[in-house]
Amino acid sequence: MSGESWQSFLTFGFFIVLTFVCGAYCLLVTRNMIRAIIGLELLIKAVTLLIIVVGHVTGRVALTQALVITIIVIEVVVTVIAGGIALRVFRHNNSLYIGDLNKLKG
Amino acid sequence: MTIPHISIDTILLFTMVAAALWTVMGRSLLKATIGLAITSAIISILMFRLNSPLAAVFELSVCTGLITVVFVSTISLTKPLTHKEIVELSKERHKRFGYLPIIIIVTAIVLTLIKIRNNVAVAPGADITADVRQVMWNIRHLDMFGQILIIIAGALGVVILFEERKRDEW
Amino acid sequence: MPSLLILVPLIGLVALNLPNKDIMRKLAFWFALGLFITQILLAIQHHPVFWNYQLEKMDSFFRVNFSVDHLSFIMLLCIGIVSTASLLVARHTIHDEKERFKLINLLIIASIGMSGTVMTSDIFSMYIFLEITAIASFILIAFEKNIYALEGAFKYLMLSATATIMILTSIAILILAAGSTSFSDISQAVRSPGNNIVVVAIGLFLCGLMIKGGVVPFHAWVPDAYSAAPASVSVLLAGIVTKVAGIYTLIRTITAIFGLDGATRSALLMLGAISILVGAFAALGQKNMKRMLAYSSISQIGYIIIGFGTGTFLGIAGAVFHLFNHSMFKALLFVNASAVESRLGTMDMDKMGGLSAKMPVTGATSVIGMLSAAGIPPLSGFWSKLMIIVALWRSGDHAYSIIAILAGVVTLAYLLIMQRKAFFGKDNESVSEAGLGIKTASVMLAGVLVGIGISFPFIFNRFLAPLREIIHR
Amino acid sequence: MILPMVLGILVFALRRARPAADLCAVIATAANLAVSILLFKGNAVFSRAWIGLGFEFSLRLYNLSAFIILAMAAFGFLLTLYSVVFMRGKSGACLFHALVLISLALANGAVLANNLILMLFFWEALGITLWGMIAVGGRHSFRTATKAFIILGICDLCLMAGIAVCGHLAGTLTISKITITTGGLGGLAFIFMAIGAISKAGSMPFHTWIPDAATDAPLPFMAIFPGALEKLLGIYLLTRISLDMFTLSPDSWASFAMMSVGAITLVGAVLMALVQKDYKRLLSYHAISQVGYMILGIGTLLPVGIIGGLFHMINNALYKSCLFLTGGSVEKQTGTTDLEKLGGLGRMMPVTFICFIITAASISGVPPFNGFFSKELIYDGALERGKIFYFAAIFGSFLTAASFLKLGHAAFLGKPQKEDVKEAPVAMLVPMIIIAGLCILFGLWNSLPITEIFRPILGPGLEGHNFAGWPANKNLVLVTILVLIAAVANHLWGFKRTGSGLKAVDHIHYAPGLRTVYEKTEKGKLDPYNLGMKLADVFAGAAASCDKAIDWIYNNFTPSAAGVITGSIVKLHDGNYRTYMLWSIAATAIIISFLLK
Repeated sequence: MSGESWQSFLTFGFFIVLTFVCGAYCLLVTRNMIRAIIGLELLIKAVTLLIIVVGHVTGRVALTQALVITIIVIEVVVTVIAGGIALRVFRHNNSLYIGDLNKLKG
Repeated sequence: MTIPHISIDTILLFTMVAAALWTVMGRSLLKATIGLAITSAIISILMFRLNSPLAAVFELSVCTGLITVVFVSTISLTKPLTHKEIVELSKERHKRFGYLPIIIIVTAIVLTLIKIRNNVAVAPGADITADVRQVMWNIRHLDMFGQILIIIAGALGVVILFEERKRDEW
Repeated sequence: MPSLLILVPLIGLVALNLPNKDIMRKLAFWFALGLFITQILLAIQHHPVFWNYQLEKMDSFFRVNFSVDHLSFIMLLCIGIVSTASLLVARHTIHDEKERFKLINLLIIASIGMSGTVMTSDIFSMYIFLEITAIASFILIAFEKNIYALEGAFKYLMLSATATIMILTSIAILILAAGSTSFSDISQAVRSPGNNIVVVAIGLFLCGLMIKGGVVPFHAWVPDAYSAAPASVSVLLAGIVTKVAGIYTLIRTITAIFGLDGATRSALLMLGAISILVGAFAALGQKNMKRMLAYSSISQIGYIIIGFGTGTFLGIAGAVFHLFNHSMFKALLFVNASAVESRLGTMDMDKMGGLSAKMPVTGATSVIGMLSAAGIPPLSGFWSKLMIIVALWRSGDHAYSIIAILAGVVTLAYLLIMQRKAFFGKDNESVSEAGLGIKTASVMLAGVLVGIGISFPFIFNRFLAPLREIIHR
Repeated sequence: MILPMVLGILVFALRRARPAADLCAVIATAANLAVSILLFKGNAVFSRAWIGLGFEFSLRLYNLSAFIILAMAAFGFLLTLYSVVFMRGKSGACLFHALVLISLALANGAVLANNLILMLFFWEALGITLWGMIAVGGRHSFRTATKAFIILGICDLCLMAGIAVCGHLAGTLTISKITITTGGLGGLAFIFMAIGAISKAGSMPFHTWIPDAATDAPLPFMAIFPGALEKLLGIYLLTRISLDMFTLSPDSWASFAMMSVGAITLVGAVLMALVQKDYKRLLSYHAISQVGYMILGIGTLLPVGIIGGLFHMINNALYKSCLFLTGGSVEKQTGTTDLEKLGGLGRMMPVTFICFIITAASISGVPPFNGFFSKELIYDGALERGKIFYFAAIFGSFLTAASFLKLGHAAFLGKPQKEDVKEAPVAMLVPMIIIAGLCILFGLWNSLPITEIFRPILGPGLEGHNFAGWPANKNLVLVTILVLIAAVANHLWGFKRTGSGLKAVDHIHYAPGLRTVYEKTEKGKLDPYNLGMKLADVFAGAAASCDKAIDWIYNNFTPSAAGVITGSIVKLHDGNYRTYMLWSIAATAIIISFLLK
């Protein structure tokens, strides 16, 4: 791989890792279900960007675009279902507090 | 890693991380959603710059548009917090999320120290200049079937999860 | 023509959801049953005409690199049997026809997802099919919409999404290294040593799969999801979903792509041993029948991983065979659990007792399932455990083989506890035998266990010996 | 060749209809007996490649295994006949018969197997049927069954480990091809396999489940399993490993170890037996004690000892099962086996009483019954190896006689505690009579089993020796008879003192400190004896506390240790997905860094 594209990959990778850290921290620390889902979204976005970058530096833009489109579709469905579950939980508990979600344990 | 060069890309990326940070640390859920939308928009600009216009359009329309709508509607369906609660929560939140910027800075420093050798050799591919639609329809049409299935599953999920039952269960 | 296994259910699924729903609702069960049984038959026969023939038209349109080998056959068989069992249970546990229709739809989607996973030879397609299965599973777990179901589904969703992100990151790096997503291309690119970023990718990929498969310490969602899901869904989940989504994919990707080098090998052995022990001991302390079975699942998955970790033919064949057996007996035990649940309305084992007198079929089959799980000869579970232990011993991992043997005692202990609390002991009045469908399912699975146990040499030669090819590729 | 029959038995066994099952059980065992008679004296090897992993499905029939199979078939038949009557009307009878048949089939398999893995397979499966049979007994028996299963399971694990080491050393798992010396790893393998064998036979310290099972399990179980089948199997395996698989010399540590285990078992268990107040429990301790003789005999590794051990094995199976059967008859007719509530049954159950007398005389080694001859052979062997073993054996014999005098006295003589007790049904008497008859037959005509069966096992090298007939060493006989007379005297003395047959030997148990001093002064002559008895009391106490300690390990320690581990693992799962996610991410980080190394 040429040094230039490797350099650009590293630049993007640097920031993508930072975004990963943001999302993971959000997932681990938050106490609100919706915010947890938002954290998940951030992670997925970082991954999509990573795939596009990889496509760019390897010259396989068409392939990665196709993949990313599929990923986005899947991501939307997952998000909708997660949102639906959150909504249902809210109906039951009247809160989105994650601490309430530990009835199954042991 | 070496310290990245300053360019439009770098600025955009920096804004992206800032937006992500704001998303996570934002006080209310609505602000977080807006932050997510901004992050998403920046990512789609980056995709344009990386010669991936179709993915960028998709990202812009679906993620910035559709998902934001989903979140906003979910949030509006759940009970809004009172002002007092928000104030109390935000105090606590500062404690919990205050560490995030520090962690990010530390990660950044660690990353600049790591050296990754460039010994990834990519075999020259045939589809470098191929068109996206061609790739999607000719090579990756299995993915299209997958998408159809996932959308059906999602539709069923929406029907099941959002449907109100007559008798209220515990 | 293997693509028909994806295409026909898909078309059927669309047709079922067309207007004029009343007829379709009645038809759905039989359609699904037909599909699953066809799949079983095709997988047993593995007739070359079906599997190798390329339809002229389809060839150009459906140029998917499905590659079906003997490992896929075993998994397809497994998927067919467990889906059938799950379908039969669903017929008798969900009484609202509308609800059942939706559940059957999702069952079909999940089984398409799984069939696709085991047939594909493209890493991204594998991801998509995994995701299809996973999404169908989220909805299925949350199906009853009570708070436990939602909690279980949410935990599964969160951990599964984490796994997804790991897998996608890994795929991105693999594309960087190989420029393609097919197994063969990646396998060529990956095997040059000294490439740290690729090693990271491999690690991420394997860990993602282990989350989906429920290997300790990635396992914690498993008991919650299994115990919260409705009866038929827990049969499907425990029986096959995690096995295909986590373990099959692990075996496939390692044998076809990453290769089993020393570090991976010792990591697998270690994780397998931890899984065996943690799962078995945690199962010992459970009061809820389904949770106990779920932890038992984790422990059995440990056996599969540890057997696979040996890297020898005997170990891998034992692992695959145990995977199959485990699907069967765990599905059987969950079918019986659902029979009990449908009659008693509880899974708390302290409230059960004396059920084998009132539910003779359930009691007898669960004894068979239990003995098979504990590895008692001549049931099928014995053979696979034996193969794994012998393989461990031969490959020089004596300590692991001793762990595997000793954990067998714990396995027997918790299963005996379950058996005694639920099926023996004091009488429980006013309980009747479970419905016909559930009985059929449990008798079918018990028959498989006994039959395979007795005809083991035949099974070995016919189904397991050809697995040599996946190692020496 | 024998396999179809095994399968046939299995099929029979699974039939559930009640009256039919009884019939089936009898027919199946009769068929088994017939086939094994036909096969007796046969010599065949049946072998087939098996699952392509280097294992062979091979069965081997030769004189020892053929004999064992014949013996098992005979016992199976007689005891099934007995248990059909005994179990009539009890819950779980069908299941019990089915399990007996399956066990019989499995035991056949274990004896015939010529491949260690195959043998292990049958061996382990026997554990399950054993568990099932004890569990049939009722509420309490579940615990006992589990205990038995755990003990045997652990011993089977030892056996498995031994087999693994054997296979490693010998490079083959075919029994007839293995020859290993007992150095280093070989010694380890020998210890493991011997543990597996003697635990099956019920030797100390793996015995604790047997007395418990005696009170909880159905009685025919006791007659079949600890009484006959398990002894046959365990001693068979012990013979196989010490004669065929391992090359042992009479001076080796292995021999010494086996003899020590045998001596300790026979004395320890008989001391425990002496103080029992329950018919079945008493017998069960004797079942353990007699194993000691066999292990002692085989452990000498001298031809005379081995033949004595094997002969004792079959004799023990005969009289011990018959004794259990008399116990069963008593239980069936009176409803209790507590010796304090029994008495004077001799008049009301004459046949049972006679059978009891014959078998009790056998077990105590009274000439001319079979037990006498086998014990003499063992004494001979033991004396040659060391005086201490001989004394232990003689001492055991003394205590055995004493305890049987007590038992017979308490149960069959004395004042009747219950009126109108009838003799047991014919179907229960027939097996007892046959077995008692065999006891006499094997005693009077002992050349039949010895020359026909046991000598060929040892093969050539025994020319000029004829172990049949009256023992050669007349001094030994004299000592034995003296000991027996001493036992009778002891009993009479005790009876006079306490006035009760049951308490006739209590002085051994209760030998108290104060009275000892008193007796010392009054009866100076009996002083050494009393001291000996006191010592015996200490030993008995030690044996009892040892027993309790082992019990505690099985009953309390293991579960509580497991409980702690389980509890902490369960506590770790706190139900919060963030914890779980943290585990996952941390584990991923660890694994990746491990892979990067």
